[in-house]
Amino acid sequence: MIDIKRVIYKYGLLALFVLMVVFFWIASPAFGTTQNVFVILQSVSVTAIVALGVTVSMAVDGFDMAAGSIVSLSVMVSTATQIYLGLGAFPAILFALLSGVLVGVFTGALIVFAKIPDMLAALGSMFAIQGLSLIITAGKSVSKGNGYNGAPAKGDFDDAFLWIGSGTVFTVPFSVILMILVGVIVAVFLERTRTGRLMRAIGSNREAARLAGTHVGAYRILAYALSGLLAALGGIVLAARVGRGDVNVGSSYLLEAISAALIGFAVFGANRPNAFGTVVGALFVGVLVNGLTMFNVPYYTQDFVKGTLLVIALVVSFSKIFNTQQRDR
Amino acid sequence: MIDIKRVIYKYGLLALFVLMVVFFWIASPAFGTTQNVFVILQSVSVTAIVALGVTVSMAVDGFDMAAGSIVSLSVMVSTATQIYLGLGAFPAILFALLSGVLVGVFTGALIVFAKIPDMLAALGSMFAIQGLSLIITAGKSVSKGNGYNGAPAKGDFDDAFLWIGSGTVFTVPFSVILMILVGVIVAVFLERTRTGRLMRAIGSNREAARLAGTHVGAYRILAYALSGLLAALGGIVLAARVGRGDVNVGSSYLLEAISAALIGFAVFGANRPNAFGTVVGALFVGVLVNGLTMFNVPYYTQDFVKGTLLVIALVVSFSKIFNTQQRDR
Amino acid sequence: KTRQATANESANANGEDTVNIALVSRGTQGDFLNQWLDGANKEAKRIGANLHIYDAKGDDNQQILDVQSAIATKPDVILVDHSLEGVTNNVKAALDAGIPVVGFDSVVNDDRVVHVSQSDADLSKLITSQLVKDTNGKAEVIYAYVAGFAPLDRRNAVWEKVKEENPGLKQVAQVGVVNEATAQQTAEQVKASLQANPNVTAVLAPYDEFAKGAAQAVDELGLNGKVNVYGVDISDADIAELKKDNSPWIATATTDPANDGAVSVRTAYLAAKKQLGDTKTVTVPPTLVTGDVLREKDITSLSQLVTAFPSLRTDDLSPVEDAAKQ
Amino acid sequence: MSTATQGAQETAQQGGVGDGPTARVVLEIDNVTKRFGATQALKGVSFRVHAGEILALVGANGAGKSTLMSIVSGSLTPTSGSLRVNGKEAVLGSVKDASASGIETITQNVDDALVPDATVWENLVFPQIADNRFGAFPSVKAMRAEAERIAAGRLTIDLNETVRHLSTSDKQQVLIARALASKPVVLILDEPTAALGVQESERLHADVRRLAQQGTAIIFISHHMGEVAELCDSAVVLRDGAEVATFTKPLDTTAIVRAMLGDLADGLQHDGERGDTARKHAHTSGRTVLSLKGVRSFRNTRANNIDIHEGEVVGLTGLIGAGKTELISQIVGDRPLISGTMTLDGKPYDPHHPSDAIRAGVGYVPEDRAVQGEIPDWSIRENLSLPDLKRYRHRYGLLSFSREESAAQHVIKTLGIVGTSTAPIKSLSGGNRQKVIVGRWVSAQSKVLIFDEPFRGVDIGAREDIARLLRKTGTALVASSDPEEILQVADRILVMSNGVITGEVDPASTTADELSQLIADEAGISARRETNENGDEAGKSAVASDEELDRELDKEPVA
Ligand SMILES: Nc1ncnc2c1ncn2[C@@H]1O[C@H](COP(=O)(O)OP(=O)(O)OP(=O)(O)O)[C@@H](O)[C@H]1O
Ligand SMILES: Nc1ncnc2c1ncn2[C@@H]1O[C@H](COP(=O)(O)OP(=O)(O)OP(=O)(O)O)[C@@H](O)[C@H]1O
Ligand SMILES: [Mg+2]
Ligand SMILES: [Mg+2]
Repeated sequence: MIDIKRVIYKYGLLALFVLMVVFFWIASPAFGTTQNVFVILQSVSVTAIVALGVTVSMAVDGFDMAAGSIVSLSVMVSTATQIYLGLGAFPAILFALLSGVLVGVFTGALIVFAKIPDMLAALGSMFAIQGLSLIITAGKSVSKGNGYNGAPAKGDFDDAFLWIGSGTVFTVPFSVILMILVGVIVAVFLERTRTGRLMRAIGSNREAARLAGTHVGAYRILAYALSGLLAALGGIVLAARVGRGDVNVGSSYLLEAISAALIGFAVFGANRPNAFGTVVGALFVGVLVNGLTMFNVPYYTQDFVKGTLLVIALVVSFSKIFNTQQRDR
Repeated sequence: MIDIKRVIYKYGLLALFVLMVVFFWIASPAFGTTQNVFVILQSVSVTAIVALGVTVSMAVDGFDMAAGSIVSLSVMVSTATQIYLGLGAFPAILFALLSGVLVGVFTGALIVFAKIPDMLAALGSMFAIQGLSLIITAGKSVSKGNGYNGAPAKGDFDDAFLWIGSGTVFTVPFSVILMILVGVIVAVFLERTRTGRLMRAIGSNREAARLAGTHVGAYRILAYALSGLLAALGGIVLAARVGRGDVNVGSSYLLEAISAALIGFAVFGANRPNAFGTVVGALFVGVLVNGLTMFNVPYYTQDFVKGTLLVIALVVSFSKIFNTQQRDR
Repeated sequence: KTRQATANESANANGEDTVNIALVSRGTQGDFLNQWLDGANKEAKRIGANLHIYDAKGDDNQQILDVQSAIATKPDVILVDHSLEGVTNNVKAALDAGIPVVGFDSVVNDDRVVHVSQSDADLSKLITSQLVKDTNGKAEVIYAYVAGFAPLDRRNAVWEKVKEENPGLKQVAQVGVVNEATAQQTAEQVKASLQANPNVTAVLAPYDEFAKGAAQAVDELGLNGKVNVYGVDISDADIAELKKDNSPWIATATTDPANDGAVSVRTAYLAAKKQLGDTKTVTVPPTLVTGDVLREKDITSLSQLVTAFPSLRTDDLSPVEDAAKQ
Repeated sequence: MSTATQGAQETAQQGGVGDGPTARVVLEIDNVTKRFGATQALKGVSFRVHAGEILALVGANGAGKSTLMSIVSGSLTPTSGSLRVNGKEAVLGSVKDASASGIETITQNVDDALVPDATVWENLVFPQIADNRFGAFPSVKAMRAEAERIAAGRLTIDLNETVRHLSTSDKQQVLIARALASKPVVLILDEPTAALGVQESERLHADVRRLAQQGTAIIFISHHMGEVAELCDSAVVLRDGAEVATFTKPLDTTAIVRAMLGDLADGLQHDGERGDTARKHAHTSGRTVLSLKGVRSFRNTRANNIDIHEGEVVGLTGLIGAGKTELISQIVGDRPLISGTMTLDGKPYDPHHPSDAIRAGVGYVPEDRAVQGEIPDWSIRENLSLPDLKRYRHRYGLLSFSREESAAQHVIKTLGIVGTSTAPIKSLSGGNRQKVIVGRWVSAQSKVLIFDEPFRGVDIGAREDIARLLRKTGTALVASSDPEEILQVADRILVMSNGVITGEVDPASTTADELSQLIADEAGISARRETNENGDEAGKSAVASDEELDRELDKEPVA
């Protein structure tokens, strides 16, 4: 009896996910094709990568609200480096990643040194960075052939850069490989390395972690730096796929990334930020949108279905069944 | 010495606010006119009302991420009631407020009964409600003369309804009066009433509140219901001002409301959700945007200035000075 | 001719008082509005008008209040863009205070307002007829549309009629998302639809963000040449997209946003000078821009675009001379 | 039900309390069971409590004492069973109803019951606010007046202080004052003296006796057998969730311990008062391991010199607030050194962060287990390995779970922790949690262990286990304000008062009472000396010059 409950608690969300996949597969022949699988994976790759960063920040009991604006910044930096400055893929990627890390360190420093509460500090960063990425291009989007503020473009997108977005390795899109790679690395990092373990200790009881010899401040800053790095990586993939630097594209990725990370709490009954759950969370939403679109469900119904399913998934994972573990209050 | 630090900590943000107002006043003659003051107050009224609701949810250590979508829902419900159903201002307001309360209760129930973590539950509500308000109108905006899905409109906006958005009482816009009223009520509620005290106790230590005989679950649901009520009120003001029901207008209010409530933490060194701080937080951003517009600062620079000032305000309030209270770690 | 002459005269008569135009914008983000604003700014400089910009960042509530703020500064004319019904009361207040009001693509119900618009119906007609021509009126079509946005709704009305008139056109799917990442998320949806409907040969995306997304989807699925994208609107980034070799986005019906801004500013200027006469509407006609021509003439930016498609420039609408010549 | 339990039932029947014919049963606990998932925490417990009776509820860590009391106080719903208060069936699972029928509880973890961001006075009246006693718009004046009434003669702390800033003992005082305010029929105290010093404990005992005389029934949970024997009229012993025996006055502590621990007790020879038979005399080589020179507890008190030699367990005792924790937190790098120098193994030792201390070989168990020790969501295994994760790194810098597991198994066996290595620490009983925190240093190669109040809430058996660990590692500094505990483990006891070490005691020739007296006396003396010396601005000038202060030290450094 209790075992069944435990099973539902641990595997409820996964089961729902599998059910959904099976349903779509049976109902629509196009859904299960290799190509469509890649389409889905590609569609969630940016969200998943950003969400994995957010997961790291959550691991230290933080919350990187600036992730979306870092995506925007990274898109602007990586495209402007190539078009406005005429530099190649390597510097573009480097600058973009660097900008993400810097923002992360900045947020972390606000939290650790200026003692500003996490969400507040990240919000401050978010606003400042959102503004900054607009200033880079004077509020315009960056596109091929158009230099800064009407000046002639100094360069073009490097093919190596665009390959990140559209290249394939043995028919698998590179962005998908990247997502899986980042997922595995973050999972191993959080679960199997000393640094990851200490970060999770900080997330659960900061004071105890400190007294057990952890440099709490440094690890918290590191967590935000990593979150910034991954958000910037997400931005690079996005820019490379689109081949264009769109203003403020990142902000809509914030909510998606948060959803993915939060749904991830429920996977395997982890009830805490975890990399595998985050990727499943991102896939969950991706599969749903893809499947519903195939059935030509209008956009406004999709949102409702998405929301309702999320709620059902959460209830299955957290309610009653969950009680067996906790004191009943 | 320490006293000066305390003073900065407690009044730093307010001082910055006053400085900013004085600066704009001196620099631009148009800034200080009664009319402009009302424009600023009106421009923050919706944000402030929604933020006050979010503040109540924060008081029980929650976080009503669904507030923005409740604003949208309320806009859709109140306009659709009049245009599609041909009913008057009173039912429109009633239904809108009711919908807000219902969503709040739903979120609260998810949290209390299904034991879903606050942010996750609110996120679920948010998605579901966002979808729902689209479905109400089949994804279309509600405007004068356009009925449901191409059918003829059954009614028009009630003048009494529109008055909420544009009416004045002794030259003071009604929405401003409403904002002040809600601010005072929420402040009194949180600080002076039994219910408010218990809510804050729950926010500080849920277990202790429970052991002292508080029905924690009921109060948490109540907090979300109130948050929903105020978000819906914000939506009504918005709909009355704009005179139409636009899809998803509310989402941008979420971030603004959160900022306002969080900046409010720093006012008077409260370091916790408080109504007065929230209103000041909303005004802070409103004044800044208004002042910068007067100086014709381009929008992409405004965002950056806004962000930077927010960060400075936070640093002044939380760093070093704050340390005198806490152990330096 | 005569009207212009009077304009010059009055400007010469009191040279110091430049015309103050309060531009109350619904939002300045996004390429269209950005370039619109660029055009407006340049034109204002050229004709010697003073442009004060209010930016509501897409918030209707803010735009309404901005009109109120603008009235307080007593400008010579108020120019609103993309405003909705809500501004009507404040616009009336402005008109009552003797300040003329010009609206670009706006919904303001007052006879005294002068409307400048890029006709959505014309845009939609132009692109759909191209679609009909290319497909001979027989094709499975994916349609990108999100209801609730006035220009899109107006463009949609034309498409509904076109479908009626051409029973051979089958709309197999409707997609579309509007948020900060519209292009990206529309791309994902179009990809899903293309998977489900392999016989589709055309995507009608009457909004450039949709069109970019659709083009990306076709590109990523490698269906170039088989599926064509028909769009509306143009920007520097759109030009880059259209111009790409083998781009699925083959044609777009558009006006030049910079020209739209310029026409609006000129109209506002004339309204301030009370030189518009009875003119209550100024409509900017659209042009069909094709990738073939862009490639042929190696066009990379909007400023060059006019050389390839001179019809985009409509100096004859509300004409005003350079400040220097005035 | 086991035969042991049945036997206990019978004892309970005959036991009763011989408090005269007036003693009336106020609380009847009837066959209460509680199951947490797979754990059967209570297996059917029944007993009665009489008006005016002080009943001790004793049992080893994890026996189910707190669980039972949570049920009685309404904060947990039992799986089965019933309660009667004053003959009336009690509503189960509601704190409010329990309180209304006259049951008040002081929880084991005081932080559970206080609102940290509220003031003392607000906390004092919270139950009354919740009970709507002040109406919908409570007047601050009325609430303050009520709080002052509750605090009168009992609380010396500032009522406007935020609870977050109070010490553990002050927090407990607040809770006790609050519970007594409602004149309860039954007052439950869950290990109330674990965090109290001698004087505070004495005061509490007096309070408890007075209440009992007024007719309140008291359920008193404690691991201190001396206290139980002295204070309580009867004792109910729980073992593994079942009631195994009931005792009445005069209480035979040896028998109680035997009942508590069962077979385990045979290994212990415990007289209930002192564990000196268990203490083995130090075989110190005389080599100094940790040496503190001119180190202060507070900025304005005099410096201390302490030497800890290889193989000796040095006890540090003194009243609450004497400055033990202040001193220790400097030794372990939690706080910067106020003055003076330290050496470890002869080398200069100057930790700026707890990690420096750990790397140098100093193992530390902080005072407040829940706040400073546990990672609540983690398993026992992960909690154990936390300070020493480097040891479990193998290929590619990844952690080896198998190594971590076997280390955990070793600790669990060594300390007799009740629980599997993967069980979350929050599912353990208080004492077992403490063992886990202590267990972090079982297999570490520490040069010296610094334990601050390691015996809080630990049962006698566990105390032995921890003491054995201390002796095995050899060199240690153990702070405790409990004379009984410190006498049991220390080879040498330093008495601290007001930040200054005022004397040294040989445990072999001292009884707990003598030590208590000494601690209290020293506190009085040093308080007087403090006022004499620092009558003017002496406090400030002392900070100005360390050397000056050291010169003032007339005595030779202690030790
Ligand atoms: N919330 C819970 N979930 C699972 N098991 C629990 C929970 N609370 C208590 N237990 C288990 O119930 C048993 C009794 O615990 P309890 O806290 O009542 O012990 P105790 O007698 O108070 O011990 P101590 O003297 O250490 O405080 C223990 O085995 C404990 O692990
Ligand atoms: N002379 C003094 N100067 C400054 N603070 C003092 C002084 N005497 C006492 N205190 C206060 O008393 C407290 C001493 O606490 P500490 O935790 O070091 O005592 P302790 O002996 O460990 O007692 P406990 O049993 O409460 O842990 C500190 O909070 C400190 O603020
Ligand atoms: Mg206990
Ligand atoms: Mg201490």
